[in-house]
Amino acid sequence: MAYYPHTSEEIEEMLSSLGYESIEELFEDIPKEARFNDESLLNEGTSELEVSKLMKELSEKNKTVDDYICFMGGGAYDRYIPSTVDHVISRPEFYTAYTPYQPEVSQGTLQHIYEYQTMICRLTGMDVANASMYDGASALAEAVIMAMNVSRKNKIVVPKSLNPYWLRVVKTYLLGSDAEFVMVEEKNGEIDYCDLEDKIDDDVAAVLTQYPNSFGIVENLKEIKDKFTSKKTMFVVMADPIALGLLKKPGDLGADIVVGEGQQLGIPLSFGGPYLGYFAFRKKYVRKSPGRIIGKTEDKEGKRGFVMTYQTREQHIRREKATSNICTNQGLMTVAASVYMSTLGKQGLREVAEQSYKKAHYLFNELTRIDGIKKAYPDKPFFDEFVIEVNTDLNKLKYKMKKEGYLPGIILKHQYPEKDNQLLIAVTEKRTKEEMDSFVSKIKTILKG
Amino acid sequence: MAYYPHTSEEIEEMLSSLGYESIEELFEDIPKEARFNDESLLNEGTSELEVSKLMKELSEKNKTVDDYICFMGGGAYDRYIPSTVDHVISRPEFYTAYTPYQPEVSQGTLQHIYEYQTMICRLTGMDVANASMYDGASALAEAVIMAMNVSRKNKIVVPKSLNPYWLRVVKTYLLGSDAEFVMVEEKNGEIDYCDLEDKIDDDVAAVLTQYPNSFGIVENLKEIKDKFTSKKTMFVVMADPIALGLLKKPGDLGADIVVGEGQQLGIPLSFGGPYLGYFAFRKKYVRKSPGRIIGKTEDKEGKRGFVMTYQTREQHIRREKATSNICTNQGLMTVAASVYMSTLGKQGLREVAEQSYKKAHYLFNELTRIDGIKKAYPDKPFFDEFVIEVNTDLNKLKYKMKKEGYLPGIILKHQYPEKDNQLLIAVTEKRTKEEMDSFVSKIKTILKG
Amino acid sequence: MTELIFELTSPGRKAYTLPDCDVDVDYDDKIKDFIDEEPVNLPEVSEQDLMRHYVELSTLNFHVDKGMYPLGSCTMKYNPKINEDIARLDGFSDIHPYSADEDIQGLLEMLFDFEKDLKILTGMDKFTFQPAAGAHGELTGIKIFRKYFDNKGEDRDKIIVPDSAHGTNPATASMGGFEVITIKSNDKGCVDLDALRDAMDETVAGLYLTNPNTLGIFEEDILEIAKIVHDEGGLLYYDGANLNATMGISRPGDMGFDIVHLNLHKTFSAPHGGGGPGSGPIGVKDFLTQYLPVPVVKKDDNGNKYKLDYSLENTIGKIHGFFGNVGVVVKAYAYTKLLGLKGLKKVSEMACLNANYLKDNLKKDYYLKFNRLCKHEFVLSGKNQKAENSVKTLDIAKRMLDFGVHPPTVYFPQIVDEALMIEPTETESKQSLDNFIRIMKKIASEAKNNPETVKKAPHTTPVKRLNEAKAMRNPDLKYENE
Amino acid sequence: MTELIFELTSPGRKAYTLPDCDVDVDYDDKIKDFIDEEPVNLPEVSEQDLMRHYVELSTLNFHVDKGMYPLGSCTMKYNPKINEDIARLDGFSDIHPYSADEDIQGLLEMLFDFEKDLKILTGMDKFTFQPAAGAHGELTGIKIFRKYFDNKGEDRDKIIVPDSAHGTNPATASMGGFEVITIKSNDKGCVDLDALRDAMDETVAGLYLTNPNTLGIFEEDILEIAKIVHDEGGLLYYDGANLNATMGISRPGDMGFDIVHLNLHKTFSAPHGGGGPGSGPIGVKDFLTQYLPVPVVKKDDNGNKYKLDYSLENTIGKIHGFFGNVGVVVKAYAYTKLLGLKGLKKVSEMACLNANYLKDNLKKDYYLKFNRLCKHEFVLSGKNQKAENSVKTLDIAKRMLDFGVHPPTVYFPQIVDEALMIEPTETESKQSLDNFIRIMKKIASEAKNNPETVKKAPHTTPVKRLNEAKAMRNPDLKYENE
Repeated sequence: MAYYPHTSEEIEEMLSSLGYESIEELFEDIPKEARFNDESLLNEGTSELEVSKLMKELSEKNKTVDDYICFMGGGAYDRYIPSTVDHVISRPEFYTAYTPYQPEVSQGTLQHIYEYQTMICRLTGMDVANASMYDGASALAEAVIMAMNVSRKNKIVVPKSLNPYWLRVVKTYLLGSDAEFVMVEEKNGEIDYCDLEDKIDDDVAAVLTQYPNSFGIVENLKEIKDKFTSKKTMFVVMADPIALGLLKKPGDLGADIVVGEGQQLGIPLSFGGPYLGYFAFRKKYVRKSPGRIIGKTEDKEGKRGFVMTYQTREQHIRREKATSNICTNQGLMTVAASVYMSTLGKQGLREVAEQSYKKAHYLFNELTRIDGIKKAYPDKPFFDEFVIEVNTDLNKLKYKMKKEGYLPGIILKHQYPEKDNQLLIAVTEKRTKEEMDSFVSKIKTILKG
Repeated sequence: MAYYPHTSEEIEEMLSSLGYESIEELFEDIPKEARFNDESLLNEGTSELEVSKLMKELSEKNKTVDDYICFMGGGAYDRYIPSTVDHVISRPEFYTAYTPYQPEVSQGTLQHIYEYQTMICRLTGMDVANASMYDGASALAEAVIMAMNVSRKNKIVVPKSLNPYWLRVVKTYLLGSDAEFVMVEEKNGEIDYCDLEDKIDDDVAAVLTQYPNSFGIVENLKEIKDKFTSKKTMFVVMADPIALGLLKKPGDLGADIVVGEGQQLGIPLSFGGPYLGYFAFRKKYVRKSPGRIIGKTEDKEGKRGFVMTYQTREQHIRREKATSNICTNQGLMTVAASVYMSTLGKQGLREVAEQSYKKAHYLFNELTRIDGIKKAYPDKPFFDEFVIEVNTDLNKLKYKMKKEGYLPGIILKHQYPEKDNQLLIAVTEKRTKEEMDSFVSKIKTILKG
Repeated sequence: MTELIFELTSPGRKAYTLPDCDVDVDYDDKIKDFIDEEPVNLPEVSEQDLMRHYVELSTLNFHVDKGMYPLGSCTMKYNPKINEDIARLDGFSDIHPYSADEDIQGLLEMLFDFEKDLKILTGMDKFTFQPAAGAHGELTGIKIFRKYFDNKGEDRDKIIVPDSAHGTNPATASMGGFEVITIKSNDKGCVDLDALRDAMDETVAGLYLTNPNTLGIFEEDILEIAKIVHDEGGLLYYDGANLNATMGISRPGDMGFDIVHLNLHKTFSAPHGGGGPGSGPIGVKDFLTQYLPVPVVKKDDNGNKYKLDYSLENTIGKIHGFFGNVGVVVKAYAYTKLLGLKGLKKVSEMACLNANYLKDNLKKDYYLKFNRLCKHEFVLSGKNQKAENSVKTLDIAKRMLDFGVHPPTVYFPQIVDEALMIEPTETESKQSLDNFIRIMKKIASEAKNNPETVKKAPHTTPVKRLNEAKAMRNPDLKYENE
Repeated sequence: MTELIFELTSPGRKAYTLPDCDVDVDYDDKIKDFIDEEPVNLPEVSEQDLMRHYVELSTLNFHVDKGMYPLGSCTMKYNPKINEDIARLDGFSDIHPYSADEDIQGLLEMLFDFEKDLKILTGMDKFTFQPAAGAHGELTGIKIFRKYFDNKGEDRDKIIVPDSAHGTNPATASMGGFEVITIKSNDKGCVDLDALRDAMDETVAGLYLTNPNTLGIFEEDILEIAKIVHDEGGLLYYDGANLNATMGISRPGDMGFDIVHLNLHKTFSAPHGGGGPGSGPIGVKDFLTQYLPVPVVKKDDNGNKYKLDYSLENTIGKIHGFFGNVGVVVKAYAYTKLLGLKGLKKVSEMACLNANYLKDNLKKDYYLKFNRLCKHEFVLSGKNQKAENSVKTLDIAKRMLDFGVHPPTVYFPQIVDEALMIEPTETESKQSLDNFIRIMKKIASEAKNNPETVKKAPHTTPVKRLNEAKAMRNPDLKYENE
């Protein structure tokens, strides 16, 4: 398929109006040595019908969360997405638009982001949210950079109970900076408070905490915050947005920056992207924040309208003085998240969170009754993801469970080499009792022999 | 899911503003004896997630033309639908709109139908097209009624080579009228000209012809028209719209009314509906035509605009003087057809028709080389559907071929009890040589053993 | 002014691709004479031009996702998005109509189950899903009337239709070869029993009725009406356009109706598509099941499999080329599962609440001929505005366009002068109703104080008031500039 | 004025349903203290209200399916509809990111095959699809710079960026901990070789460049530029924003670039989504493959299966929480298959033809600083209009909105006063280009004859010119009326 519309007559006509005889003349400024000449390497196009077929075939070589009953989480979750979401984001008015550089003809995008910012603030308990970052991990990285800029310090305190993959992204972002990462030990599945006290001092730019953490356990933010020795130290919380439907807001517990992975807000799994990173913080830091922010204003006739604001921070103005080079957001994904949050609304998000909690605890109870399975962190509160310790080779168990049609969870050893036999299991509102019961009975059978 | 938005407080408030205390009071005008009281019969609703699951399960119990390689036609065809079609018809601006009663806010629907009418006229070679009928069969029935009204005669001449299912619809439509159906024999797969001459006389309201006919054979419209004895007799042609991409237009060969099944114009198979019946005719009959017609006009500032015209014919005005009770069209399906015709365009429709012709003839040649298969109507021209005679039990053959993954065609005996061992096979542009070759080789194997 | 797609054409431009033809076949001599040398003169545009064109056209439309659409008798309720997704599942959209029963078990199961729900909802005994619209259902019904009496050897050639009936009713009767007898409504807006008794005799096939009627008034004497018709051997036909008023509250079957049609695109939330496709299944009482069009869905003898049954003894035949607008039925079924029959009852309750709320709030501003409890709709009149300031109902309707709501059905039913037939449906929120009330009041006030503003409306639409007379006088029904 | 969704809220209203909770579990004591008593104060609306709200918002946007969008450096080409369908196939959209390799063979095959095409197209040796946007690709690149030189034990702390560069380039350099050295362009609009030679030494890590540059001019001395940088041990980074100009004609790899990023949402037709998601894969020369972020896609040893490989020796680590915006990559891949690399070459030819055609037709009306052959874009200046009638480029841009086309990128690149950076892309038809020319000429004439009309523009948009200063002065960044 060619999406260039010109007929050969039109090409002819346009060229001759320019005084050229051939298309080649348009490229005569390119030195011969820099020209590409091996036409034989260029393959032919294919018809839409054939490409559809090809792509369908490729897609069918992948196994989806419809093929498996999914108990896998670890930052990406198989949740129910209301039908409204795709009906909104498949409107070309949203998906084919660009960055709202011309606010007069971009009020749809701008007002929507203002609403999105509001919802994120309400979710997190923060004052300001930006228009989103690439994903949760990059949002966390940008939060660390922002914390360093605000505090003018360089020590970053990270509990081991924070997702190691995401931490790895943070470290990549900080390559070449003077950031110094200080790890805090884990104890019983949560941050080790003694170690935290040891590691924290007045030189700390930021303390990071995942909420719930990478074992599903709800960290005690208030207690962590209490260990801070300097007012300049920023408390950066990376929070699960569905958990925030039930749990106290990080903003009410002392967080200065709250970020998170927004996939759960109506975005399909899509092998990890596109997702969105939400990014919220206290008002006083607004001039240090990365990304774009939309603000309310009025037009010259006094009518309400919205614009990109704090534009001096936009990279295309600041250039080398910028502290972040991000110049997009995950625009369309924020539409998805807004439609999700508006569809579920106040009651619905609570209900999703409640059902996830209840179902996870049901499964936890059932599983940990099985011989050979025990609670990894029995006395800690968790939300909808938990760790069990299984007295078996987890790789084999996983293989067998997949054959039975289940994605049984994440083997923690891959992220935490010291954690043998631990399986991280996520339960969302989509899972039914029936699915969980048969999951339990299959595991039981396999463990028996 | 409830799509009624009122909260119980709002219901309360509204009721009390009306002076009522309960919803029941709104129904106190309904006599007790006419009330429904057995609440126990009323089932509960289900969540969106569960209904999605249920419907997906039901849908997966059906076998589609993706599960089979389809050589079945008979009026509904497995054709390539360009991606543009669904992207247009899934816009709520089109699908949630109503009949364009208020033209000032319905120019999208109205202009589109004007364009659709133009395309249908160009396709058929007629002067006027209406905004569409329910499907091809009902369009044919309405054409017969219109012919009777125009000619003030009641004899309808129908060749046996016209799809018997569709004829059955025509007859149902004419139940209670004084229409008299006169059948013309078939000879060698096409209309029997001698019999036609015998049956035609000055009392004939209409001669019907399918183009190509129900055996896939291209009837000679000109020759048929030459047999007409009265100028008042209407020549009603039911034409395959894809064949019209290649064949001469019925309008150029003497047709007075051209109708057809529009499914092939970008509409999915959907087990037979929603499709659309297109309906076109010569200008002089415009006041006798059923359905709605859109006309161009201007607004009071002289700007071009479109309106429903010949509204006196709309049933809601004519009431008992109406000759048709149709008061909708297949609105959204005409959008699909227009987008299809615009996407393929002048060259594309020709190419679809050409490829269909060529592939059908390729398969015809390959199949009729097999021992035990012969050409049913060897000396007749066909377009993309043809009949073979197979020396076997067709029901068994069909069963075996389906197990191999093919829908091998339609057994003609169901429609034509006198036609033993005849299989009607359709080939569209979607079929590949590879598919056809393996189809041939599978049939060969089955016939051998 | 939006260009016509033909005006965007540039010869040779393409929006399509097709696979290369992989067989090497030429036209044979038999076909050559039939081939048209010139391809059909369809548009030639790029995909981008095409999408921009249709997107632009779409923006010129009013639609349910834009605002309130209180068209009386049309039930322009919200069309749930999930239905659109479901109808597009391959397993529904990609089935060939001549598929064998064993290949469409899911579909048949759905039809069978839907029929069960509809039977409970209507009190009827058997359904067919073949009619492609309400009027198509009516047509099916009238053919059953015809065949039924023919079979009984009774020569009945008349149908009674109230003067408040939908226009399709008399049109349908006439398509069935019946003479139409119109009977007047009484001063309560209902069927006049005496007039009915006078009209009803052994030459009358039956009565077409909708209940609540087009005034939104429930025919309180429905049982007596049914008795009058049945006593003379006639049949009672229920026009389902107004079913949204009484689901789970009063069933046509219990009222005495023998045949009913439903409008899945009204009551059951399938979208209207700019005028179609609809779906108008009909249900009949037991004694008429043998007259239904074929095929019907059955469970086979051992109750495991579903099949299409063509064996109805007195079938009127086929009414659709295939089996009706199945894709529309899928949406209506999903909707019914979502709400449940309980939810449908609530639908009717809310629809009636909304209508009465509007009526009560507007009756001071517009003349209300029948000031009584209404069901899902009611009819106001602009006759005072016309008399006092020469502001016609059409003007009022056009003025509404300026405020972003669609006007009601106007000039219908014909028994109310300058009628405004208002059906808010249950999906409008109280805020939306209050907004509508505000607009109607504002227009009533404008009609008094600034009538020219109303008479010249609309002012803000993509085109201004269109010259319909010109369209009739100089018919331009297709683009000629080839 | 469109209401905010919070203003539509009515407490207790719902647009959702969920299955009933089918387990009977209570909150345990451990969690109780952590539970927030009050649910999050999200909107409470009906599905109808919600859809109307977002549909209305959508209609306030300009977008590619509405009209021409000639934003320089943004490549706002048509987004084929088929791509949207493909990306929504379950087999792509419903895969968990932690799926095992054997469960994602189709996806990995696609990435592997796409990489093959991109390697041919760019002349690079290895790609990663992890960066989620162009700037993210740049960031990945700068980290590779950093790690590469750290590994070599070279202490280079500067990056050279031309004054015509995209703003992301210096921002990125600074995020890599490098000091930015800006070098001036010469009078042909290209890198000044002497300035480059002066700046380049063993403390410089390399040069960020786009070619053609932001003036749309091909850097004719590219080979010499590469030599200068490489001779001093530096690396050459290619900003792929302008790749749409030279596909199949000149490859960054052949020009001497060591790292390139591509913008799949520009060059490869994935939609921009109102600001994202994008996808910015980067490709490197062989000697840098060990520095790429992990994982990369490989075929396993016997060549039958695909796998994700985490074993890169000097990897900079991970740059995305998972594996990048795979859903965007799917669209770009489908596009590449549709056109083939041959078609992509034609894309560049047509993009350059369109740009030159516009340039030639507008250079009399607007000042053209660099009057020479351009590639896919060119930069005009409104400085004459400003000087003569105080009509600023911003005014011209706003006036364009009244004519239904989106303005070009304005005030960039900064080396042209009152810049208008115009990139028509290949998907605009000649009619569309001619229409754009007509509009630009009309505005030029208005600027002379009726400057106030231009200065007060826009006149026809949903809102008029907005007060950006107020937004800064009184920041209102969320709806407070809880």
